[in-house]
Amino acid sequence: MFHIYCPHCCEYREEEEFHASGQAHIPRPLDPDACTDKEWGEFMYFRANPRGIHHELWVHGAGCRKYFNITRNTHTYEILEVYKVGEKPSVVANEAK
Amino acid sequence: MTQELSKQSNRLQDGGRIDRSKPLTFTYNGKQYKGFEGDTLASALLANGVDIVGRSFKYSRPRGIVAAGAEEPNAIMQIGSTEATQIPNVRATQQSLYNGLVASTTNGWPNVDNDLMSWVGKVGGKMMPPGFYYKTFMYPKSMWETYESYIRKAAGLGRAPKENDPDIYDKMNQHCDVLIVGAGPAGLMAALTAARAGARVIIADEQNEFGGSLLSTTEALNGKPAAEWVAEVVEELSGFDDVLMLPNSQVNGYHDHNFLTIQQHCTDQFADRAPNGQIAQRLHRVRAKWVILATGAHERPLVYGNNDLPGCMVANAVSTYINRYGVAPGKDLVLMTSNDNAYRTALDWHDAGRNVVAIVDSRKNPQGTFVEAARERGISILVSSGVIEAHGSKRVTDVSIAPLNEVGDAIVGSVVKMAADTVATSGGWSPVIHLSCHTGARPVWNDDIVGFTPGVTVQKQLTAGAINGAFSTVQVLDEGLSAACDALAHLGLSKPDVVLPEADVIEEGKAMALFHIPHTKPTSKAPKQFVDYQNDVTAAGIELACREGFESIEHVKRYTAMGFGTDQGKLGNINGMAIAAKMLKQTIPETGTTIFRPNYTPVTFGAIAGRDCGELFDPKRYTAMHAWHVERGAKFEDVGQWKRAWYYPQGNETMQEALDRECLATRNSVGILDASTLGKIDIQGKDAREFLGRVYSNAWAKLAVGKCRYGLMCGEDGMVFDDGVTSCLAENHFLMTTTSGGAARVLSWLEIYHQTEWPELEVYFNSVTDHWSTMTISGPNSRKLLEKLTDYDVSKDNMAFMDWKPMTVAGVPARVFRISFTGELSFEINVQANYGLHVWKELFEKGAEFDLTPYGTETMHILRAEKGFIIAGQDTDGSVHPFDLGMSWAVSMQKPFSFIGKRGMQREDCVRENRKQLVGLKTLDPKAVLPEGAQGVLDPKAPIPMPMVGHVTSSYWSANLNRSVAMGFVKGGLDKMGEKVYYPLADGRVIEAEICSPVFLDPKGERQNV
Amino acid sequence: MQHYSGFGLLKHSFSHHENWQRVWRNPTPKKKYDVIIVGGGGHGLATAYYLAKEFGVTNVAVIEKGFLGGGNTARNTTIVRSNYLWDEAAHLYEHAMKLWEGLSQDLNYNVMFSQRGCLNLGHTLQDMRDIQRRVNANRLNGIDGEVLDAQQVKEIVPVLDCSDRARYPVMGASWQPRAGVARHDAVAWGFARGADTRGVDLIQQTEVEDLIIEDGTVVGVRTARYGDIRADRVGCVVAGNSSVLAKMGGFELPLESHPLQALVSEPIKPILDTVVMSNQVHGYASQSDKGDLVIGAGIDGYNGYGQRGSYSTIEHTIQAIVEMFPVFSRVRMNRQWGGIVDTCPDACPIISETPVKNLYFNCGWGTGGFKATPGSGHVFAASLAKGEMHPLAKPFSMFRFHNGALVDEHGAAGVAH
Amino acid sequence: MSDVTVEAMEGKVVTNQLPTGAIVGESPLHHSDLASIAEKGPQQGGVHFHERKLKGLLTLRCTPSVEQLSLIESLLGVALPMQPLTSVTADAISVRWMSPDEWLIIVDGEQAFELETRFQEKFSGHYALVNISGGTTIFEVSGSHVVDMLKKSTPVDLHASEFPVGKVVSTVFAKSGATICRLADEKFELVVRRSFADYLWLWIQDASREYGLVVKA
Repeated sequence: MFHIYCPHCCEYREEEEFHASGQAHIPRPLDPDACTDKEWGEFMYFRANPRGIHHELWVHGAGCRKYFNITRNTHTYEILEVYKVGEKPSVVANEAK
Repeated sequence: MTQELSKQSNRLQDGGRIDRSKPLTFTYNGKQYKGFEGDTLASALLANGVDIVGRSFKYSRPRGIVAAGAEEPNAIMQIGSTEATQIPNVRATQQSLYNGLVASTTNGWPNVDNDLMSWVGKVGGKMMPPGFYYKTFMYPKSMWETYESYIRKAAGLGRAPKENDPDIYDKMNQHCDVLIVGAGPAGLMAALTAARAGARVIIADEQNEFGGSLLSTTEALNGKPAAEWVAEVVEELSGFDDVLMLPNSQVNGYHDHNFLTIQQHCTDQFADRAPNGQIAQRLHRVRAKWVILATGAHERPLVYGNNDLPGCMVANAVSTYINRYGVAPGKDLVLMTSNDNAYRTALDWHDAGRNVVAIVDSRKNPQGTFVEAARERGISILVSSGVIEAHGSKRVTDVSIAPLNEVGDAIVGSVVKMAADTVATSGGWSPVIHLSCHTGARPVWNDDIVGFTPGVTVQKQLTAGAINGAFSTVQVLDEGLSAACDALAHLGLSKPDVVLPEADVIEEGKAMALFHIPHTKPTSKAPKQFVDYQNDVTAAGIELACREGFESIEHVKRYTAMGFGTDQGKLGNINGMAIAAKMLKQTIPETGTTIFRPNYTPVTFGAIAGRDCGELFDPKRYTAMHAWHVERGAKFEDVGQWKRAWYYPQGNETMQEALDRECLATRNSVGILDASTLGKIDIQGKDAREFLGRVYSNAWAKLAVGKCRYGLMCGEDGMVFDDGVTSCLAENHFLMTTTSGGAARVLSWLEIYHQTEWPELEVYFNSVTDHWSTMTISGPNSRKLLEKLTDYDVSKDNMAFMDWKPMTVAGVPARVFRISFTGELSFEINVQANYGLHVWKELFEKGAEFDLTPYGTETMHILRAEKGFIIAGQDTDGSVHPFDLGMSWAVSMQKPFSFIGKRGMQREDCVRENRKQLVGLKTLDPKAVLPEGAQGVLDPKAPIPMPMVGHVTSSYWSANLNRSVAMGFVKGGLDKMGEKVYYPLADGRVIEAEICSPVFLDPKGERQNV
Repeated sequence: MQHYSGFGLLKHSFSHHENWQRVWRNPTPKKKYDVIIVGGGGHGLATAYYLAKEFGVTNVAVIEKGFLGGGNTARNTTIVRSNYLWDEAAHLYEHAMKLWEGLSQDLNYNVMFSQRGCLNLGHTLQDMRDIQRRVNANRLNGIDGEVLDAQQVKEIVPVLDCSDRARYPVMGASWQPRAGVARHDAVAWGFARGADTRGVDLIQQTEVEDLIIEDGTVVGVRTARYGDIRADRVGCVVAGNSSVLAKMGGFELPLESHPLQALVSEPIKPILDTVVMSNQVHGYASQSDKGDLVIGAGIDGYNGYGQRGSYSTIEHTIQAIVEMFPVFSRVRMNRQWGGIVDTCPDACPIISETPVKNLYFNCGWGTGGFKATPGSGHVFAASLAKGEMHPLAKPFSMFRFHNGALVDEHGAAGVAH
Repeated sequence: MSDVTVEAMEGKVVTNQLPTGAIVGESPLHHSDLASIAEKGPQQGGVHFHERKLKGLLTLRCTPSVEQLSLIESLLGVALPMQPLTSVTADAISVRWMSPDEWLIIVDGEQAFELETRFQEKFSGHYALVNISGGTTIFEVSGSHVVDMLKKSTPVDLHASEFPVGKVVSTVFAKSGATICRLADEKFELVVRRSFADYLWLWIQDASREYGLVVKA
């Protein structure tokens, strides 16, 4: 049961107030019509799904209804950082490969 | 009182924390017994000399009480005085005794003392090594179900009640600075420290009173009995507003980010049914800034032959029964130990005036305070020895003792037999690390204490006392203090004034690592040496598992079922690992680790469900007119959480008769539908129109103020997921409607795109679903009816189809939309919901002359199906795009912005030939109504598997058309007008239908356009 | 292979069970294999078994980072059924079902497959439409099933609350009599024993750290414990780690790994003789031969490799169970645990070639993999043996997420797995 | 006249939604007849319940500039609470922070249209003011056990140190939601949605049972 700091309400709240909305930072292609089927499929379905540090989009559904990003370790479930939409994470995984 | 005592043959004359002035009567296996307030069921049974409390599940061996707490594997009882209040599998050691308690054993026929199955166990047991069931019952194949029914009957402990639970359970959300688990010396010390510092503290303990080991110790604190110190601390703690003390409360789960669950027994420790209005159990859901685990340790029994005979117990449990409950569970004790600590049991036994036959110590040269005390009392100590076997049939009568080598793995001399009725053993202590494992931390093996201690964790968790392998009272108290100080430092609170109480200084000699006592015969041939009592797992079984190649400890556990009982291997797991390690010639940590999952002890389902059951299982959402529907006798349909009127039967009408009447009345005069559940979203901002164009598949750029338009909403994959009418209230102001079930999803959909993709668009979305009551009047007389309630000109000229107008209806300001889901002349009247019922009633007042007929969702479905209008969710399933629905008119590929769904619906598979397409289906027999969900085929004579072309999505009897109407998917259906599809039904009938336009009525739309 | 039977047990009891053979060897890997299977769970072991038994490919290694059958095979709620909606899925699961029906005898290992039937309850009109649609499709696809009304459901499961008292009263159900449950560990062990006997090397406690790829073709795997092991073909069957392995291959998969939790009650006397599942009330239950009520529900919404989820999911699940079975209110929950399920956007698996030549993936079974174990292993073995996807596997290519040919099981039927 | 519609430069429509004359609105708990429970029911208990019905509730959405802020203050008569989770309560109006660009405004029922009109006339720039009076009601709960009742219902920390008077949170309430504002040590305001009101009322009755529930007219 996560305890999540909402960057808009500026306090910790219980997980029940939030809803996970998948991987963060997947922008919609600016010109969808120029995408191949493969590119469009990758935008819609293909995900990093890492074991370890992951950036996720969450929404404070029962609270302020704002979307925001969480950097979380998907193995230990530690939340390493919370930041607003449009901001960049400061904690990122070491890309070995 | 003496009479009460005389019946309790094992009850001591004095001592213990029971109240001898409060005798209690209870029933066990149909017989009445007496105990005292302060007893557990287990201590009362022992006091009464009850030896056998169960039969083992595989071998039906008689079993007695082994322990005194949560680790007890055998004394698993069925409790309950009435059918509805039965509780299966209650551990007698954790059940407080109360007057009228009714308990019975869960296995044994005809009774637990004389179980016929034990003969099966004795004879057949040899054929039942671990995993035997994987090796047999396979032939003949058809017999497995028969074998299985016997296996099932033999398994299982207690039984569920047959009647519904009369009790209620609830939950409370708690927050604290420090949650302290365990109110023994470490926990109490920590709580006192934290409380004095002003922290918000919760301290919970599974026992009925705080104190833990101090309640059954003979040690002194500050020169007084330890229990006095406990009482002082409890008294002081209860004076703090911000300290919550929870006795009778098990902390059962430790979840991420310091979320823990505590099951508090509120009344079920003193009644099987909560007194009227009271809560039986309460589940506390705790979010703690810091957690201090002061959970103590469980003593490990030693493994030897027939160690499951009643009378074989864990040493410390014997002490607890003597010191806390005033019960000596036997007369002649043999104590086997690998450490000094357990000597206390012999001392307690001796001091209770009972006979200590011998202390059998596996070590060569035991020395220490307790050893000396035993010597002083003249107790015989046999060193370098072990009890290799207990003898007896229903209770221990004798024990065999043999000299052991230095490491305790071989017998090095001759066996002697001694008479004894009780064997207490101790192989040392296993820290209670269960909670620390729940969030994934791997325990660490500690050679010094011969046990696992908590591993590294990411949780804000501290540990204190025996859980860390600190066993002396001095050390334990000190750890409690320092854990609290650590927590306070993290919390930014300063350390208060606290002084540790003075404890006895005890010298203890080094313990020996000992688990499994060798026998003169090899383990496979020796009398059964039990490791996990509840699951009948023996040392021989573990060895066999290893021999067969199950080398990971997880495999061993799964193959033998070790640790899978209701005690979760609290006593046996370490012994089992040690036996496996020895077999595999590796160390215990190399063999693996032991992981525990929630719950620490089993938790009542009712308590986990809390009040979210029955009436409160899920919210029922009502419209403002709900009470009217109820009064009118409506049947209701669940749509999401909404209760929607489904149809309104009159008198003895069947459902179909009611529907026919509602349908005809609407098409012939006027009907009314409560459409308030439709999702409604107020959209404002200069970019509102642009936004609509992006989320709907059709065009919105030119929708004029005062106009309404239908739109389809698709996912990025191009598949339709919702639809509705959106109206232009003003240039920068729109009202969107959604399906009743899709409202929340659509609002989230708009928000996520606005907040993450297009934050530059100036637009706000606000839900107004609940704000507006929506009532649709539909039918040729709907205008006449409306005219009776408004002065506004609602003629065709002033208010055309797909217009909306503000007006006053029945004295209430309204927004009226001339839109139609029935194909009839329709007006959708929206008023502020506090006035919804008023307007609804006024409509009926004025509607009487038109025979205004309320209709429900079912009639709505029929009327729209006659017109071929889809219902998102019924005629769509997430795999169809607008073209599949024949709704290309609702897609504008020319829009400048690539709307959501456009790219998706152009993928290779979405533009291929022969996709399933929605068409009308006209049965050849007009009376035949296709079942919804029927699957169509082109050749009904084809062999199974039969190629299918699509299913029926909507199908009804149309009273208006006097025939059935249906819609469904057919592969390539839009190009197959007039062709036949066959629907082979489960009952053998085949219904033949012709593919047609889904618009069965008024294809030109003249009725709605008048 | 030592034959298992009741007679054998009797015989071995005279020698105190000292002479049972090992169920599998503990071999050191060779330098090269024809096929390496990464992942020693049920699906991987079944693949190895069928490769050896049906397709004559015995130079095979199964490389497992932990112990055999220790992943989702050890953590699932053991439901076996084949009543899927779409033809592609129905045929695949029915293929598995047919293999289940003779599996104990085929393996000479009792996997305790108990065909006690499965009810999927309907609580709303739309539920009932979906049930009709699915059962009709099943019937025409040759899969057993019928639609029951509430009264018939009550007769099969007397302890189920079918009254109007319920928040979402039971309106009916689909009923697949051939569905049931099996003993999960035994499935892995039975396949392992069968594969080992036929020469397959089962390499435990060996983690694959990388895939060795040369010129776009996989040629082996790199392990910490044994270094490089080469192979002509590599099949990855690593539920809960698929994306991690795919990353080694340099590509992404359309997967998200979620925690899926399950729980058991304490053992009680037989009370529930079938599998009961409800999507609307959201929970399912069956009773194991040992007497535990085996209970589960949906996944947690976030990605997680921690083998645990959120307590609120457990609460909702128990609420659903108590709502459906009020007499279970006083039964107690013994243990909860979590698995890692790789979920696909269309709730169907991926059995597929990949962008890397000779590298194959079998993954994305989501919450429903156990029931497919023999079928999945069989079609994957056929594909690996021939280097060409088995016809039943073809619709489950990972590339369907490019062209849009999804097999949308949850979109259509919304059946809990 | 009630048909008044104001359409301003901003291209938005504002309509008076209240009838004139004798038509009485029916709050979401109208059917529960709280008045007679208040009269005939228990007068002593640890939790007190009162439906503050038929108020004017509006959602204000905007990201105000400094100028807009002062304009809003002049329109509302109170300054907009800009700090997260804060509120302003005055005699005629109270304002609850809901999100960085959202506030809940509570006024007397008949004031809503007036306020909407004022905004429509005076305010410029991107904003939305949405009347949600019909879709919302207010429960006022108080008493010596009110915190215990709330602890059964919502996961937020209600301890005075974390949840002082004036704080406002939108959160989970049982299986629905509520906007909770602490009005006094033992008094809270719950703003809830109409369609969930009956469920929440049932829930509160149940959660209060052990403490005794007093309904206030």
